[in-house]
Amino acid sequence: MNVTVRLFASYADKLGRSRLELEMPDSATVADVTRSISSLPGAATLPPSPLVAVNCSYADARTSLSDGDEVAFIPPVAGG
Amino acid sequence: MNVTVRLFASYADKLGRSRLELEMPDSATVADVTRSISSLPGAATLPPSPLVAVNCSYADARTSLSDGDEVAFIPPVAGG
Amino acid sequence: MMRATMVRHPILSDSLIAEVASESCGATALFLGTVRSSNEGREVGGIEYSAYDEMAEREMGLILEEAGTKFGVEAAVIEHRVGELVPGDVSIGVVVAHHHRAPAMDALRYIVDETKARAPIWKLEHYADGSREWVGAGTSSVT
Amino acid sequence: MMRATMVRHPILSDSLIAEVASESCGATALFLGTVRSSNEGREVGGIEYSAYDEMAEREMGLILEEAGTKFGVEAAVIEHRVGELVPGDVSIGVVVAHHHRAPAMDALRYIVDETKARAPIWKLEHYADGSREWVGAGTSSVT
Repeated sequence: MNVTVRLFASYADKLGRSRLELEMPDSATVADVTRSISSLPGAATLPPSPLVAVNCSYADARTSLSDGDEVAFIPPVAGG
Repeated sequence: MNVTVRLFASYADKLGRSRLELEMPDSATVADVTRSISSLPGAATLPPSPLVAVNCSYADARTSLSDGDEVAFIPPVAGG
Repeated sequence: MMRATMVRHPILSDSLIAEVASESCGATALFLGTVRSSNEGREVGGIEYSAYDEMAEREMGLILEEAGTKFGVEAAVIEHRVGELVPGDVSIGVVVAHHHRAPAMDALRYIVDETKARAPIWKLEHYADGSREWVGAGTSSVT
Repeated sequence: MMRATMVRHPILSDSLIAEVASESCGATALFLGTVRSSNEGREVGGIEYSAYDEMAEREMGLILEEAGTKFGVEAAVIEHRVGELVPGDVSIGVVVAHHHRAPAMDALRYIVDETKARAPIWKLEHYADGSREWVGAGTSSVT
Protein backbone atom coordinates (compact mmCIF):
# COMPACT_ATOMS: atom_id res chain seq x y z
CA MET A 1 0.00 0.00 0.00
CA ASN A 2 0.99 3.64 -0.41
CA VAL A 3 1.07 6.33 2.24
CA THR A 4 1.77 10.02 1.90
CA VAL A 5 4.27 11.43 4.38
CA ARG A 6 4.19 15.11 5.26
CA LEU A 7 6.96 17.03 6.97
CA PHE A 8 6.70 20.50 8.46
CA ALA A 9 8.80 23.33 9.82
CA SER A 10 12.14 22.16 11.27
CA TYR A 11 11.55 18.57 10.10
CA ALA A 12 11.01 19.71 6.52
CA ASP A 13 14.22 21.75 6.79
CA LYS A 14 16.22 18.80 8.11
CA LEU A 15 15.05 16.38 5.43
CA GLY A 16 14.98 18.98 2.67
CA ARG A 17 11.44 18.15 1.63
CA SER A 18 7.88 18.52 2.86
CA ARG A 19 6.15 15.57 1.23
CA LEU A 20 6.99 12.08 -0.02
CA GLU A 21 5.19 8.91 -1.03
CA LEU A 22 6.18 5.60 0.59
CA GLU A 23 5.27 2.07 -0.41
CA MET A 24 4.73 0.05 2.75
CA PRO A 25 3.70 -3.52 3.56
CA ASP A 26 -0.05 -3.94 4.13
CA SER A 27 0.31 -4.44 7.89
CA ALA A 28 2.42 -1.29 8.39
CA THR A 29 2.04 0.89 11.45
CA VAL A 30 3.08 4.44 12.27
CA ALA A 31 6.25 2.99 13.84
CA ASP A 32 7.19 1.41 10.52
CA VAL A 33 6.82 4.71 8.68
CA THR A 34 8.88 6.44 11.38
CA ARG A 35 11.65 3.86 10.85
CA SER A 36 11.59 4.43 7.10
CA ILE A 37 11.83 8.19 7.52
CA SER A 38 14.63 7.89 10.07
CA SER A 39 16.89 6.25 7.50
CA LEU A 40 16.66 9.19 5.09
CA PRO A 41 19.51 11.69 4.71
CA GLY A 42 19.16 14.53 7.22
CA ALA A 43 16.94 12.55 9.61
CA ALA A 44 19.69 11.86 12.15
CA THR A 45 18.57 14.73 14.40
CA LEU A 46 14.88 13.82 14.36
CA PRO A 47 13.67 12.72 17.81
CA PRO A 48 13.43 8.91 18.18
CA SER A 49 9.63 9.03 18.63
CA PRO A 50 8.35 12.14 16.88
CA LEU A 51 4.76 13.23 17.32
CA VAL A 52 2.68 11.87 14.42
CA ALA A 53 -0.77 12.51 12.97
CA VAL A 54 -2.65 10.18 10.66
CA ASN A 55 -5.25 11.85 8.45
CA CYS A 56 -5.15 15.02 10.58
CA SER A 57 -5.56 13.28 13.97
CA TYR A 58 -2.82 12.68 16.51
CA ALA A 59 -1.86 8.99 16.48
CA ASP A 60 0.53 6.75 18.37
CA ALA A 61 3.30 4.45 17.12
CA ARG A 62 1.08 1.35 17.11
CA THR A 63 -1.61 2.88 14.90
CA SER A 64 -2.04 0.67 11.84
CA LEU A 65 -2.26 2.30 8.45
CA SER A 66 -4.40 1.88 5.35
CA ASP A 67 -3.70 2.55 1.71
CA GLY A 68 -3.85 6.28 0.97
CA ASP A 69 -3.32 7.44 4.56
CA GLU A 70 -1.53 10.71 5.17
CA VAL A 71 1.10 10.40 7.89
CA ALA A 72 2.38 13.74 9.20
CA PHE A 73 5.41 14.27 11.41
CA ILE A 74 4.67 17.12 13.81
CA PRO A 75 7.59 19.12 15.25
CA PRO A 76 7.05 20.80 18.66
CA VAL A 77 4.15 23.15 18.04
CA ALA A 78 4.44 26.88 18.71
CA GLY A 79 1.17 28.48 17.65
CA GLY A 80 -0.54 31.39 19.31
CA MET B 1 -19.26 69.99 62.39
CA ASN B 2 -21.06 69.45 59.08
CA VAL B 3 -21.04 66.33 56.94
CA THR B 4 -22.58 65.77 53.53
CA VAL B 5 -24.62 62.60 53.17
CA ARG B 6 -25.10 61.02 49.76
CA LEU B 7 -27.69 58.42 48.89
CA PHE B 8 -27.82 56.36 45.71
CA ALA B 9 -30.07 54.05 43.74
CA SER B 10 -32.65 52.23 45.92
CA TYR B 11 -31.62 54.21 49.03
CA ALA B 12 -32.20 57.50 47.26
CA ASP B 13 -35.61 56.18 46.15
CA LYS B 14 -36.57 55.13 49.69
CA LEU B 15 -35.61 58.44 51.28
CA GLY B 16 -36.76 60.55 48.36
CA ARG B 17 -33.47 62.43 48.11
CA SER B 18 -29.89 61.88 47.06
CA ARG B 19 -28.01 64.38 49.20
CA LEU B 20 -28.41 66.13 52.57
CA GLU B 21 -26.27 68.12 55.00
CA LEU B 22 -26.13 67.05 58.65
CA GLU B 23 -24.76 68.90 61.64
CA MET B 24 -23.08 66.37 63.93
CA PRO B 25 -21.14 66.59 67.22
CA ASP B 26 -17.37 66.86 66.75
CA SER B 27 -16.70 63.31 67.89
CA ALA B 28 -19.25 61.76 65.50
CA THR B 29 -18.59 58.43 63.77
CA VAL B 30 -20.13 56.72 60.77
CA ALA B 31 -22.44 54.87 63.19
CA ASP B 32 -23.81 58.20 64.42
CA VAL B 33 -24.60 59.34 60.88
CA THR B 34 -26.27 55.99 60.17
CA ARG B 35 -28.47 56.48 63.25
CA SER B 36 -29.43 59.97 62.08
CA ILE B 37 -30.34 58.72 58.63
CA SER B 38 -32.31 55.79 60.01
CA SER B 39 -34.72 58.13 61.75
CA LEU B 40 -35.69 59.90 58.52
CA PRO B 41 -39.01 59.19 56.79
CA GLY B 42 -38.67 56.26 54.35
CA ALA B 43 -35.58 54.83 56.06
CA ALA B 44 -37.44 51.97 57.79
CA THR B 45 -36.43 49.46 55.12
CA LEU B 46 -32.75 50.42 55.05
CA PRO B 47 -30.53 47.60 56.33
CA PRO B 48 -29.42 48.08 59.98
CA SER B 49 -25.74 48.37 58.98
CA PRO B 50 -25.61 49.65 55.43
CA LEU B 51 -22.32 49.74 53.53
CA VAL B 52 -20.78 53.21 53.88
CA ALA B 53 -18.00 55.15 52.18
CA VAL B 54 -16.29 58.22 53.60
CA ASN B 55 -14.71 60.54 51.03
CA CYS B 56 -14.96 57.82 48.33
CA SER B 57 -13.37 55.00 50.42
CA TYR B 58 -15.23 52.15 52.05
CA ALA B 59 -15.37 52.73 55.81
CA ASP B 60 -16.71 50.92 58.84
CA ALA B 61 -19.16 52.04 61.52
CA ARG B 62 -16.41 53.12 63.95
CA THR B 63 -14.72 55.46 61.48
CA SER B 64 -14.58 58.92 63.02
CA LEU B 65 -15.53 61.88 60.89
CA SER B 66 -14.16 65.37 60.30
CA ASP B 67 -15.86 68.58 59.28
CA GLY B 68 -16.68 68.55 55.57
CA ASP B 69 -16.56 64.78 55.14
CA GLU B 70 -18.78 63.16 52.54
CA VAL B 71 -20.55 60.08 53.90
CA ALA B 72 -22.15 57.89 51.21
CA PHE B 73 -24.59 55.04 51.81
CA ILE B 74 -23.90 52.31 49.27
CA PRO B 75 -26.72 49.92 48.29
CA PRO B 76 -25.76 46.44 47.06
CA VAL B 77 -23.63 47.13 43.99
CA ALA B 78 -24.52 45.68 40.59
CA GLY B 79 -22.03 47.01 38.07
CA GLY B 80 -20.59 45.17 35.13
CA MET C 1 -0.68 52.97 31.34
CA MET C 2 -3.76 52.52 33.53
CA ARG C 3 -7.12 54.29 33.13
CA ALA C 4 -10.51 53.79 34.81
CA THR C 5 -13.35 55.94 33.55
CA MET C 6 -17.13 56.21 33.85
CA VAL C 7 -18.47 57.13 30.41
CA ARG C 8 -21.78 58.27 28.95
CA HIS C 9 -20.96 57.27 25.38
CA PRO C 10 -20.75 53.86 23.67
CA ILE C 11 -17.73 51.75 24.62
CA LEU C 12 -15.59 50.95 21.57
CA SER C 13 -13.53 47.79 21.92
CA ASP C 14 -11.13 48.77 19.13
CA SER C 15 -10.23 52.01 20.87
CA LEU C 16 -9.61 50.18 24.15
CA ILE C 17 -7.37 47.63 22.42
CA ALA C 18 -5.45 50.34 20.57
CA GLU C 19 -4.92 52.23 23.82
CA VAL C 20 -3.01 49.36 25.49
CA ALA C 21 -1.25 47.96 22.42
CA SER C 22 2.52 47.88 22.34
CA GLU C 23 5.15 45.83 20.56
CA SER C 24 6.50 44.57 23.88
CA CYS C 25 3.19 42.93 24.85
CA GLY C 26 2.38 39.56 23.33
CA ALA C 27 -1.06 39.22 24.88
CA THR C 28 -4.17 41.38 24.94
CA ALA C 29 -7.26 40.19 26.79
CA LEU C 30 -10.60 41.99 26.56
CA PHE C 31 -13.90 41.58 28.36
CA LEU C 32 -17.15 43.20 27.29
CA GLY C 33 -20.26 43.05 29.45
CA THR C 34 -23.43 43.48 27.43
CA VAL C 35 -27.05 44.15 28.40
CA ARG C 36 -29.01 40.94 27.96
CA SER C 37 -32.53 40.81 26.56
CA SER C 38 -33.70 38.59 29.42
CA ASN C 39 -32.75 38.12 33.06
CA GLU C 40 -34.06 35.33 35.28
CA GLY C 41 -36.83 34.63 32.83
CA ARG C 42 -38.06 38.23 32.50
CA GLU C 43 -37.85 40.14 29.24
CA VAL C 44 -35.60 43.18 29.69
CA GLY C 45 -36.39 46.35 27.74
CA GLY C 46 -33.44 48.31 29.04
CA ILE C 47 -31.24 49.08 32.02
CA GLU C 48 -30.54 52.43 33.60
CA TYR C 49 -27.02 52.38 35.02
CA SER C 50 -26.12 54.91 37.69
CA ALA C 51 -23.02 55.33 39.79
CA TYR C 52 -21.27 57.28 42.51
CA ASP C 53 -18.95 58.43 39.76
CA GLU C 54 -16.03 59.85 41.74
CA MET C 55 -15.85 56.82 44.00
CA ALA C 56 -16.36 54.32 41.17
CA GLU C 57 -13.41 55.81 39.29
CA ARG C 58 -11.31 55.83 42.42
CA GLU C 59 -12.19 52.21 43.29
CA MET C 60 -11.58 50.98 39.74
CA GLY C 61 -8.27 52.85 39.75
CA LEU C 62 -7.29 50.96 42.93
CA ILE C 63 -8.29 47.67 41.29
CA LEU C 64 -6.03 48.45 38.31
CA GLU C 65 -3.14 49.21 40.67
CA GLU C 66 -3.74 45.93 42.49
CA ALA C 67 -3.77 44.06 39.17
CA GLY C 68 -0.53 45.78 38.23
CA THR C 69 1.13 44.59 41.43
CA LYS C 70 -0.33 41.07 41.45
CA PHE C 71 0.06 40.22 37.77
CA GLY C 72 2.66 42.62 36.37
CA VAL C 73 0.19 44.16 33.94
CA GLU C 74 1.79 46.50 31.38
CA ALA C 75 -1.35 48.47 30.58
CA ALA C 76 -5.05 48.20 31.40
CA VAL C 77 -8.22 50.20 30.91
CA ILE C 78 -11.70 49.98 32.44
CA GLU C 79 -14.59 51.88 30.94
CA HIS C 80 -18.00 51.56 32.58
CA ARG C 81 -20.99 53.18 30.97
CA VAL C 82 -23.82 54.92 32.82
CA GLY C 83 -27.21 56.09 31.52
CA GLU C 84 -29.96 54.34 29.61
CA LEU C 85 -28.81 51.16 27.86
CA VAL C 86 -30.75 48.70 25.73
CA PRO C 87 -30.08 44.99 25.07
CA GLY C 88 -26.89 44.55 23.09
CA ASP C 89 -25.26 47.71 24.46
CA VAL C 90 -21.87 47.28 26.13
CA SER C 91 -22.01 48.33 29.79
CA ILE C 92 -18.40 47.56 30.70
CA GLY C 93 -15.18 47.13 28.74
CA VAL C 94 -11.95 45.93 30.35
CA VAL C 95 -8.70 45.43 28.44
CA VAL C 96 -5.34 44.19 29.67
CA ALA C 97 -1.99 44.03 27.87
CA HIS C 98 0.79 41.82 29.18
CA HIS C 99 3.97 40.20 27.91
CA HIS C 100 2.41 36.77 28.45
CA ARG C 101 -0.99 35.23 27.95
CA ALA C 102 -1.67 33.51 31.31
CA PRO C 103 -1.21 36.60 33.52
CA ALA C 104 -3.09 38.70 30.94
CA MET C 105 -6.15 36.48 31.41
CA ASP C 106 -5.63 36.22 35.20
CA ALA C 107 -5.55 40.00 35.44
CA LEU C 108 -8.60 40.39 33.20
CA ARG C 109 -10.64 38.12 35.46
CA TYR C 110 -9.41 39.88 38.60
CA ILE C 111 -10.32 43.32 37.27
CA VAL C 112 -13.75 42.26 36.02
CA ASP C 113 -14.66 40.38 39.23
CA GLU C 114 -13.39 43.08 41.57
CA THR C 115 -15.09 45.86 39.62
CA LYS C 116 -18.37 44.00 39.81
CA ALA C 117 -17.93 43.41 43.56
CA ARG C 118 -16.62 46.81 44.62
CA ALA C 119 -17.45 49.63 42.22
CA PRO C 120 -20.46 51.66 43.45
CA ILE C 121 -22.60 51.18 40.36
CA TRP C 122 -26.27 50.20 40.21
CA LYS C 123 -28.72 49.08 37.63
CA LEU C 124 -32.43 49.67 37.40
CA GLU C 125 -33.86 47.08 35.04
CA HIS C 126 -36.88 47.98 32.93
CA TYR C 127 -39.04 45.00 32.00
CA ALA C 128 -41.32 44.47 29.05
CA ASP C 129 -44.35 44.59 31.39
CA GLY C 130 -43.49 48.19 32.37
CA SER C 131 -42.14 47.40 35.84
CA ARG C 132 -38.70 48.44 37.06
CA GLU C 133 -36.44 46.90 39.68
CA TRP C 134 -33.07 47.65 41.26
CA VAL C 135 -30.88 44.66 40.47
CA GLY C 136 -29.28 42.98 43.49
CA ALA C 137 -31.19 45.07 46.02
CA GLY C 138 -33.41 42.26 47.25
CA THR C 139 -36.90 43.51 48.10
CA SER C 140 -36.41 47.01 46.80
CA SER C 141 -38.70 46.86 43.80
CA VAL C 142 -39.72 50.38 42.90
CA THR C 143 -42.95 49.57 41.05
CA MET D 1 -21.91 29.30 16.15
CA MET D 2 -18.37 27.94 16.14
CA ARG D 3 -15.64 28.67 13.58
CA ALA D 4 -11.91 27.85 13.48
CA THR D 5 -9.97 29.20 10.52
CA MET D 6 -6.38 29.64 9.40
CA VAL D 7 -6.13 33.02 7.68
CA ARG D 8 -3.58 34.88 5.56
CA HIS D 9 -5.04 38.32 6.17
CA PRO D 10 -4.96 40.61 9.24
CA ILE D 11 -7.16 39.50 12.14
CA LEU D 12 -9.78 42.14 12.98
CA SER D 13 -11.01 42.02 16.57
CA ASP D 14 -14.16 44.00 15.81
CA SER D 15 -15.25 41.49 13.18
CA LEU D 16 -14.67 38.60 15.56
CA ILE D 17 -16.69 40.30 18.30
CA ALA D 18 -19.53 41.13 15.91
CA GLU D 19 -19.61 37.54 14.71
CA VAL D 20 -20.42 36.12 18.16
CA ALA D 21 -22.56 38.99 19.50
CA SER D 22 -26.15 38.30 20.49
CA GLU D 23 -28.64 39.91 22.85
CA SER D 24 -28.84 36.72 24.89
CA CYS D 25 -25.14 36.78 25.77
CA GLY D 26 -24.06 39.08 28.58
CA ALA D 27 -20.34 38.35 28.29
CA THR D 28 -17.83 38.50 25.46
CA ALA D 29 -14.19 37.59 26.11
CA LEU D 30 -11.46 38.14 23.53
CA PHE D 31 -7.80 37.19 23.39
CA LEU D 32 -5.31 38.56 20.88
CA GLY D 33 -1.80 37.15 20.57
CA THR D 34 0.61 39.66 19.09
CA VAL D 35 4.13 39.35 17.71
CA ARG D 36 6.53 40.83 20.24
CA SER D 37 9.53 42.92 19.30
CA SER D 38 11.79 40.89 21.58
CA ASN D 39 11.91 37.31 22.80
CA GLU D 40 14.26 36.05 25.50
CA GLY D 41 16.42 39.11 25.12
CA ARG D 42 16.78 38.93 21.34
CA GLU D 43 15.39 41.61 19.06
CA VAL D 44 12.76 40.11 16.75
CA GLY D 45 12.37 41.51 13.24
CA GLY D 46 9.50 39.23 12.28
CA ILE D 47 8.00 35.77 12.50
CA GLU D 48 7.05 33.44 9.70
CA TYR D 49 4.08 31.37 10.82
CA SER D 50 3.38 28.11 9.02
CA ALA D 51 0.88 25.36 9.68
CA TYR D 52 -0.49 22.01 8.67
CA ASP D 53 -3.62 23.92 7.71
CA GLU D 54 -6.18 21.14 7.35
CA MET D 55 -5.18 19.55 10.65
CA ALA D 56 -4.89 22.87 12.49
CA GLU D 57 -8.46 23.77 11.50
CA ARG D 58 -9.69 20.30 12.46
CA GLU D 59 -7.91 20.40 15.84
CA MET D 60 -9.10 23.92 16.63
CA GLY D 61 -12.62 22.82 15.67
CA LEU D 62 -12.38 19.98 18.18
CA ILE D 63 -11.16 22.43 20.84
CA LEU D 64 -14.21 24.65 20.21
CA GLU D 65 -16.51 21.63 20.53
CA GLU D 66 -14.82 20.69 23.80
CA ALA D 67 -15.24 24.26 25.10
CA GLY D 68 -18.91 24.13 24.10
CA THR D 69 -19.43 20.96 26.12
CA LYS D 70 -17.33 21.97 29.13
CA PHE D 71 -18.44 25.57 29.51
CA GLY D 72 -21.73 25.91 27.63
CA VAL D 73 -20.30 28.42 25.19
CA GLU D 74 -22.93 30.06 22.96
CA ALA D 75 -20.56 31.09 20.19
CA ALA D 76 -16.80 31.11 19.66
CA VAL D 77 -14.32 31.84 16.89
CA ILE D 78 -10.60 31.14 16.48
CA GLU D 79 -8.61 32.79 13.73
CA HIS D 80 -4.91 31.99 13.43
CA ARG D 81 -2.81 33.82 10.92
CA VAL D 82 -0.01 32.29 8.84
CA GLY D 83 2.63 33.99 6.70
CA GLU D 84 5.13 36.75 7.43
CA LEU D 85 4.24 38.83 10.48
CA VAL D 86 6.05 41.77 12.05
CA PRO D 87 6.01 43.01 15.65
CA GLY D 88 2.58 44.32 16.57
CA ASP D 89 0.74 42.03 14.14
CA VAL D 90 -1.97 39.83 15.64
CA SER D 91 -1.15 36.14 15.15
CA ILE D 92 -4.20 34.66 16.90
CA GLY D 93 -7.64 35.95 17.81
CA VAL D 94 -10.06 34.00 19.98
CA VAL D 95 -13.49 35.26 20.98
CA VAL D 96 -16.13 33.63 23.18
CA ALA D 97 -19.71 34.70 23.88
CA HIS D 98 -21.57 33.33 26.87
CA HIS D 99 -24.56 34.22 29.02
CA HIS D 100 -22.26 34.71 32.01
CA ARG D 101 -18.84 36.19 32.59
CA ALA D 102 -17.02 33.46 34.55
CA PRO D 103 -17.54 30.63 32.04
CA ALA D 104 -16.83 33.07 29.17
CA MET D 105 -13.35 33.69 30.62
CA ASP D 106 -12.86 30.01 31.57
CA ALA D 107 -13.66 28.99 27.99
CA LEU D 108 -11.39 31.69 26.54
CA ARG D 109 -8.46 30.41 28.55
CA TYR D 110 -9.20 26.79 27.64
CA ILE D 111 -9.36 27.55 23.92
CA VAL D 112 -6.20 29.68 23.91
CA ASP D 113 -4.17 27.19 25.96
CA GLU D 114 -5.34 24.12 24.03
CA THR D 115 -4.78 25.79 20.67
CA LYS D 116 -1.25 26.68 21.68
CA ALA D 117 -0.61 23.11 22.91
CA ARG D 118 -2.28 21.13 20.13
CA ALA D 119 -2.65 23.05 16.86
CA PRO D 120 0.10 22.09 14.38
CA ILE D 121 1.45 25.58 13.85
CA TRP D 122 5.08 26.68 13.88
CA LYS D 123 7.00 29.89 13.98
CA LEU D 124 10.34 30.76 12.47
CA GLU D 125 11.64 33.83 14.25
CA HIS D 126 13.80 36.30 12.34
CA TYR D 127 16.22 38.24 14.51
CA ALA D 128 17.75 41.65 14.02
CA ASP D 129 21.18 40.01 13.53
CA GLY D 130 19.88 38.15 10.46
CA SER D 131 19.62 34.71 12.06
CA ARG D 132 16.45 32.62 12.07
CA GLU D 133 15.26 29.97 14.49
CA TRP D 134 12.31 27.61 14.84
CA VAL D 135 10.64 28.53 18.13
CA GLY D 136 10.19 25.66 20.58
CA ALA D 137 12.19 23.22 18.51
CA GLY D 138 15.17 23.06 20.86
CA THR D 139 18.45 22.79 18.97
CA SER D 140 16.97 23.17 15.52
CA SER D 141 18.43 26.55 14.64
CA VAL D 142 18.49 26.86 10.86
CA THR D 143 21.23 29.46 10.53
